[in-house]
Amino acid sequence: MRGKEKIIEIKHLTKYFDVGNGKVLKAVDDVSFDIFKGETLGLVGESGCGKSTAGRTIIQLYQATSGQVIYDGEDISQKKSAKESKKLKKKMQMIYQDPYSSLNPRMTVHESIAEGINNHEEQLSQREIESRVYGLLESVGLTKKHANRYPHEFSGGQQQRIGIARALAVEPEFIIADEPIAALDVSIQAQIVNLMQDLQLEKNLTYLFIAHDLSMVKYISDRIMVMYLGSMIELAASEILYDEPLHPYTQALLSAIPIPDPRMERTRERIILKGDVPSPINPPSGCRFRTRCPKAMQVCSEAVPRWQEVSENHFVACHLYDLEYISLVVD
Amino acid sequence: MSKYVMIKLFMLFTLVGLVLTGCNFSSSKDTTSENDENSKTTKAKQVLNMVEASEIPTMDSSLAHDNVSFTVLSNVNEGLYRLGKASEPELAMAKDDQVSEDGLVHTYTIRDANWSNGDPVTAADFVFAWQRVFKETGQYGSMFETANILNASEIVTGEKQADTLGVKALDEKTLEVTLTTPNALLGQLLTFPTFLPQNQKFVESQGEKYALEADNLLYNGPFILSEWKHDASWKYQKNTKYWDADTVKLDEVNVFVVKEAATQLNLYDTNKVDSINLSSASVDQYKDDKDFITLADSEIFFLRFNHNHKALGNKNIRRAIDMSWDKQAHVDRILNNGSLALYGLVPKNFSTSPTGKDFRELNGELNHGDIKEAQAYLAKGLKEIGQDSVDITLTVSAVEGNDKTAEYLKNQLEKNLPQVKIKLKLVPVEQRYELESALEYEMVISAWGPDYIDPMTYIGMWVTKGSANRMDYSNPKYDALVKNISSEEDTTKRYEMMLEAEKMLFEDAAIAPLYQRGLAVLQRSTINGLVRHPSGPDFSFKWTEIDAE
Amino acid sequence: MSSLKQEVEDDLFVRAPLEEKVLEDFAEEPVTFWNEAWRRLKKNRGSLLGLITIIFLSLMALFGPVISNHSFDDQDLALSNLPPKIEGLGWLGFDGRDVNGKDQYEAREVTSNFWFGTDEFGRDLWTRVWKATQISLFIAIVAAVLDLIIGVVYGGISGFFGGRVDGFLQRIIEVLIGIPNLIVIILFILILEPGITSIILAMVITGWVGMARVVRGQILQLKGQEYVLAARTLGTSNVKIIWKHLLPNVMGAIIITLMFTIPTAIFFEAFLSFIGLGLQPPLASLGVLIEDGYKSMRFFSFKLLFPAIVISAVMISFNLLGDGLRDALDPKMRK
Amino acid sequence: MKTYIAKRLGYMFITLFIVVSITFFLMQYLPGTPFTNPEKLSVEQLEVMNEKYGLNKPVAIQYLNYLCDLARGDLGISYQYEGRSVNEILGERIGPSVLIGSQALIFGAIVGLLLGIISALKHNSFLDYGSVTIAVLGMSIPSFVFAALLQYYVGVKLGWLPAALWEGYENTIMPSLALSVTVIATVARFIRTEMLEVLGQDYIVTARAKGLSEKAVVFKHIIRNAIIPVVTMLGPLAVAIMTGTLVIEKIFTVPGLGEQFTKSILVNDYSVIMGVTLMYSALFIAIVFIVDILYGLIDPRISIKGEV
Repeated sequence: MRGKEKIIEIKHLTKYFDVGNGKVLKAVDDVSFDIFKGETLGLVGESGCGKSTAGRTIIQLYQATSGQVIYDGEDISQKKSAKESKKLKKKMQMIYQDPYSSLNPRMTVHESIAEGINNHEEQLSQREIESRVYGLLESVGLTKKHANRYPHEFSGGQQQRIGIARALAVEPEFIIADEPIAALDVSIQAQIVNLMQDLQLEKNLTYLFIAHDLSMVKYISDRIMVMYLGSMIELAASEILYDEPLHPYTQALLSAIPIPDPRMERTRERIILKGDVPSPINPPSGCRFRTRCPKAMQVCSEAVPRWQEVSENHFVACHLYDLEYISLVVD
Repeated sequence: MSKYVMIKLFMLFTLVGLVLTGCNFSSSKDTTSENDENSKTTKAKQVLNMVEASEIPTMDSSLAHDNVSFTVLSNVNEGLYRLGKASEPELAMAKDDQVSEDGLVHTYTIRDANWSNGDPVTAADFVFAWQRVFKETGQYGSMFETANILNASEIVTGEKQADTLGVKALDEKTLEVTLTTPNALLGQLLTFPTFLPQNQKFVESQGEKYALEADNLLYNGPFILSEWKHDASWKYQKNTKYWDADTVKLDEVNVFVVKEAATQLNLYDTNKVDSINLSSASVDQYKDDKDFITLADSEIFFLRFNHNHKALGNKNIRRAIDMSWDKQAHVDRILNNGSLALYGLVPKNFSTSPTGKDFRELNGELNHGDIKEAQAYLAKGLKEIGQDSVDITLTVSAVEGNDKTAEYLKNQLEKNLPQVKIKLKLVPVEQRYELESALEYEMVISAWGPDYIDPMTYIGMWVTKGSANRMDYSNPKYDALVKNISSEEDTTKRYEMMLEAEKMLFEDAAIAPLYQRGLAVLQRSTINGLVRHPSGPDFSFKWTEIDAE
Repeated sequence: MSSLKQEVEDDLFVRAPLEEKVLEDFAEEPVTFWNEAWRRLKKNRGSLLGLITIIFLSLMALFGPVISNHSFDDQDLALSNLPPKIEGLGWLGFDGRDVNGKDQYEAREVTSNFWFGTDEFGRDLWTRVWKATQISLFIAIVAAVLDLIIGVVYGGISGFFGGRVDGFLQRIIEVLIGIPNLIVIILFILILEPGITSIILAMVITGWVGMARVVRGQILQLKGQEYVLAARTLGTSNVKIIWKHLLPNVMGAIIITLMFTIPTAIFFEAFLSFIGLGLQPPLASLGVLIEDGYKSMRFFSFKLLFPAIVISAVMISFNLLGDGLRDALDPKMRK
Repeated sequence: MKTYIAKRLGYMFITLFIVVSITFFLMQYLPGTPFTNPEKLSVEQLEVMNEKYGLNKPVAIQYLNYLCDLARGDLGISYQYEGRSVNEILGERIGPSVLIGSQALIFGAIVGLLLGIISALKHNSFLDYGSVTIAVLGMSIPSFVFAALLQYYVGVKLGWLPAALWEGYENTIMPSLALSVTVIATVARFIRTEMLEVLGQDYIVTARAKGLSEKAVVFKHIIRNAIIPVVTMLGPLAVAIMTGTLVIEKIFTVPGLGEQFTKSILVNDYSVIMGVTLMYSALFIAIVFIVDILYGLIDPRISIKGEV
């Protein structure tokens, strides 16, 4: 991956929601990272940690509160003319979690897939669109016989395939997959992941793969980023993250993954986190994880840990690995 | 948790409901049911149960302006005169009535009678009450004008103060009333509840509360109001201190406020009440019942024409409209409640001439023609105004089944007079009055109930610019005649003149009479001497007695 | 791809090719949403009955007055208050006898039969009942459609734009629902000239709020649906999103609400007639006829009976159909 | 929660203010005068009367005067019943309305619950169809038709209960019954649907699987969970009852608010119309408010937030 060209740069991205009464929900708080062309970046965290919000803010479904999203060297978080934003939308697409609710029940498969083509390539004739749709259907493992059917006639896996075909219809470069397999049966999950991988190779796609489950992400991702309560926790290449997780939260998450070997499973030490995830409306001071962190220190409640590269390409936000603080503690 | 909330709610609702209503239940509700059982014994219980369609609007005689108030007031109070069994005026609080030779000054001697609190009824009570009508801007201040009482007109228009009214207490028991011109009708008018006395000391002590509840009133009539539950019922009890208490037989009269005719009938059928008016819809079921009677009332219904309207300003067209429809079928089939077809202004059985004949009988049926005649008049009228056809809007309000009358009229007129098209405009009754006063109508179904028992209460309506005219009808000859009637002292001549006036009005076809209201009544045959009056109060209970069955 | 992935793939992620046979499971024809709803509706006997009744009543309202030879305003006092009589249905009570068992047709030598009897003007009640049904349905449907238009626009704007617009519009609604609508309706009718238009207007003045709330709620819910988000990321314009994604999906809720608004409007109209705020005669709605019939129900019970049966049938069938449609159209009930 | 209540109270106040204003200005357009028997009033006398009641003043002044009086809790003087204050009239009338209304609500809710529960538990049985029929008929037959039949058959033909009047407790039964028909129908239907839904829920299956007795399942799980949403219906039901009182009270001669309202609108008694409208709105708003709070208390799943 090294030295690859950045397709997207996220700088200090912040998204707050106003929940009334002057209260603010800090869904995404000062997040920065890059995604390289052709890679798959896994984004992991418990539900409610802001990973979906981050995805939606990147793709401009939400207006960022502050920060920048730079795509191909161009800041897309600024207001754009209709034409420009349309062009951008063509480059970025999204695959959704619930395959059923991501398809309009009143539209045929053909209509759903053709929608994006219609929006961006008005010059195409009906026949051309049709052949494009058939091609897309075939590339996701369906046939043109499916085109005139309605979403509810399909199984979940098939629906997700349609969702993928729809995203591919506008020939994007970058796809955000928001827990695309979470709602599917395990046997189907593999099919979809395989399909996505094949498509990635075939069409040279870049993925931001959002998931709450580390095991699946490890399989598909080149690099993995962990989020907790709207903040970044750790970012590293997947094998590094798995082998040497630094942040206590990442360690806890990893320890929860079942291991197929029963003997190892029995002897392994599980890190059980205490308490619940605090409310994002009123997050803890300092390090947001400190209320549940088995290694919490005095300093954790006082200062927000810095996001720093502790080893090559391995970023973490934790006082344990901050030399300045460690020296303070030692003193 | 939810269970507790539910139970608490339940208790709260019930409690609130009971507390709020507890006080509204009567303590003596069982009197009526006992009455049913006892009615078979030899001596009937002297209790009468009546219905009334509305609550008593006011018990203050200075303000009273409707039949319900009038009825209650004249049964619990008494003025100088009261309406007798045959609705003729008879001396009541006045023991005697001395008239000066020029007929302008009446001197009344007040009878030895007491208010229900023991105070004697004095001449000053009358002076106070009569002046109070003006001070409180009662609606019937005009009654003093009709009675020709000195300065009444000036006080109504605000030129003079109320205390200049021509009424004086010479001493405690002598009242002197001065008139501007002699008035043959004075005795008749004095039965009107506006002329009732009021005890000054009591009225003033009650302040704003006066007449609001049964306890805030004094009585000098045959009954006292012993209970008044607003909007639900009221109860009369025999006034033992009444000067003529021996005549009064009834111990108690209960009146219930029931608006729905169907409900009234149900109450009659369940023996809760003893006399009701039937709606036309129920008449067929009861017309062979022994308790069924029909009575002619003296309220008249008629078409007012806007005399400024191009077509309706034409006498012949108006006459054509009057003649073109079947009045008899209307009262027999549509109203079906004892109403009478009317071919004149003054209703039947209302006024008797000095020679003992009914006014209606003397003048006969005016403008009673057939359809052919009507069509001829219409053709003539249309030619005169130079039109082939005429569109008329008929304004009507849905009271007393007048909406039905209008439906029938529309159908009849359009069928019998093909050149006429009628559009109905149904308005609330209040709006009808307003439209009438402002002359914003073409043709309207109006009603008029008499204020006193003399044909003048109808004839006087139509003078030019009269407040009851409301249709810009103007005939100088008619105006002159009416003026002469008012000052004519010879009763025979006066009657002749009134007959003449009515004929004149119909010569002009000024209005088109529709019908004289009748009442279809269901009343227990054991009730004797329940007197109904054509004007003012509806009933007098003074002479009523319940017979044993 | 890294070697690590290859390892895991073998045991965890076996490539499972799409089974080709799934295609055979599909029905002959593509099942549209409405196909499916109709299929569900047909299974529900109650609502099917309701639908048939509504169609029947509507046909009667249109053609009933024409079948008999009488106009709804033909008066003939010689024929007044005739009891219902149908040849051959005497055993059902259509024998022309009044409460006292007297054959009025014989007594008055009337030769033609009046199926529902006549009123006091001698007008044919069959004709009047169906004419009244026509008018009542007309009032109710027009009022419901106006409610729908205002409600959809208002609720749609409120739900779609959200934020401050929604906040503002919702404040207005919050105040409006605090006003007892019947009272407002009555006051408006008193002020406007009585007639069909006034009744409709008065009912619409407060009636649209319900529809607006339903539509807003639905739009708010749908707006967050992933297919709407997907449409946005595909660059679909707002207008298209509203027309192609939101409205078709709100349609079900709108139709259901409509099915319940119509009987409510009919009921309201009847109610207004009953307290004396009805139509201009000689027009009659079911409410007017019921009010008339109520007055004479003891002796001429047929005057109350027929309009009461028709109004109940209208209410029942709309309610049944509404229930059925709710089951058929409710997305919750679908897979 | 506190801020929520405060906010809601604020809205209630605004709503009432708007109701007052709307009604006041509608009153100005009501055709006719508020004086009874104006047939006999001459133009001059009408002016005198207008002067007496301050009706000749500019509308804005009248409006301000009304608001001032209202702030002091004074609803004015009736035109129809000379000298009687609207406060007093309403005070007398609210009791009977609340009594028959709450009786109808309670009785209707209980019967409706029973019918709904039976209907759901014996789904698709004869009992179910019977209950459904009752419910559908109850919704379909106008309450005034039902009231008329009740009065005639129970009151007159059978003589079991007084046909009308307001004299004792037995007089409240028939009007309450007539009013409760809609309540029974609505509640029964609602409960039935709600229960059928609950019956299919996983936790019911679990409860049965745990070996809980059928009785326990029905009472502890099904009914409890089905009843909670009924609270939300209290608002609409209260409205239906209020609507019903307008005619039911007239038919049974109950001296309540509804009867007063229908009477007052026919004679243009401005101040009473205003008073009753205000009273109705206040009652209505209060009920909606209480229902919302209750629902928040009863259903643990719903928490009241400041957010709407």
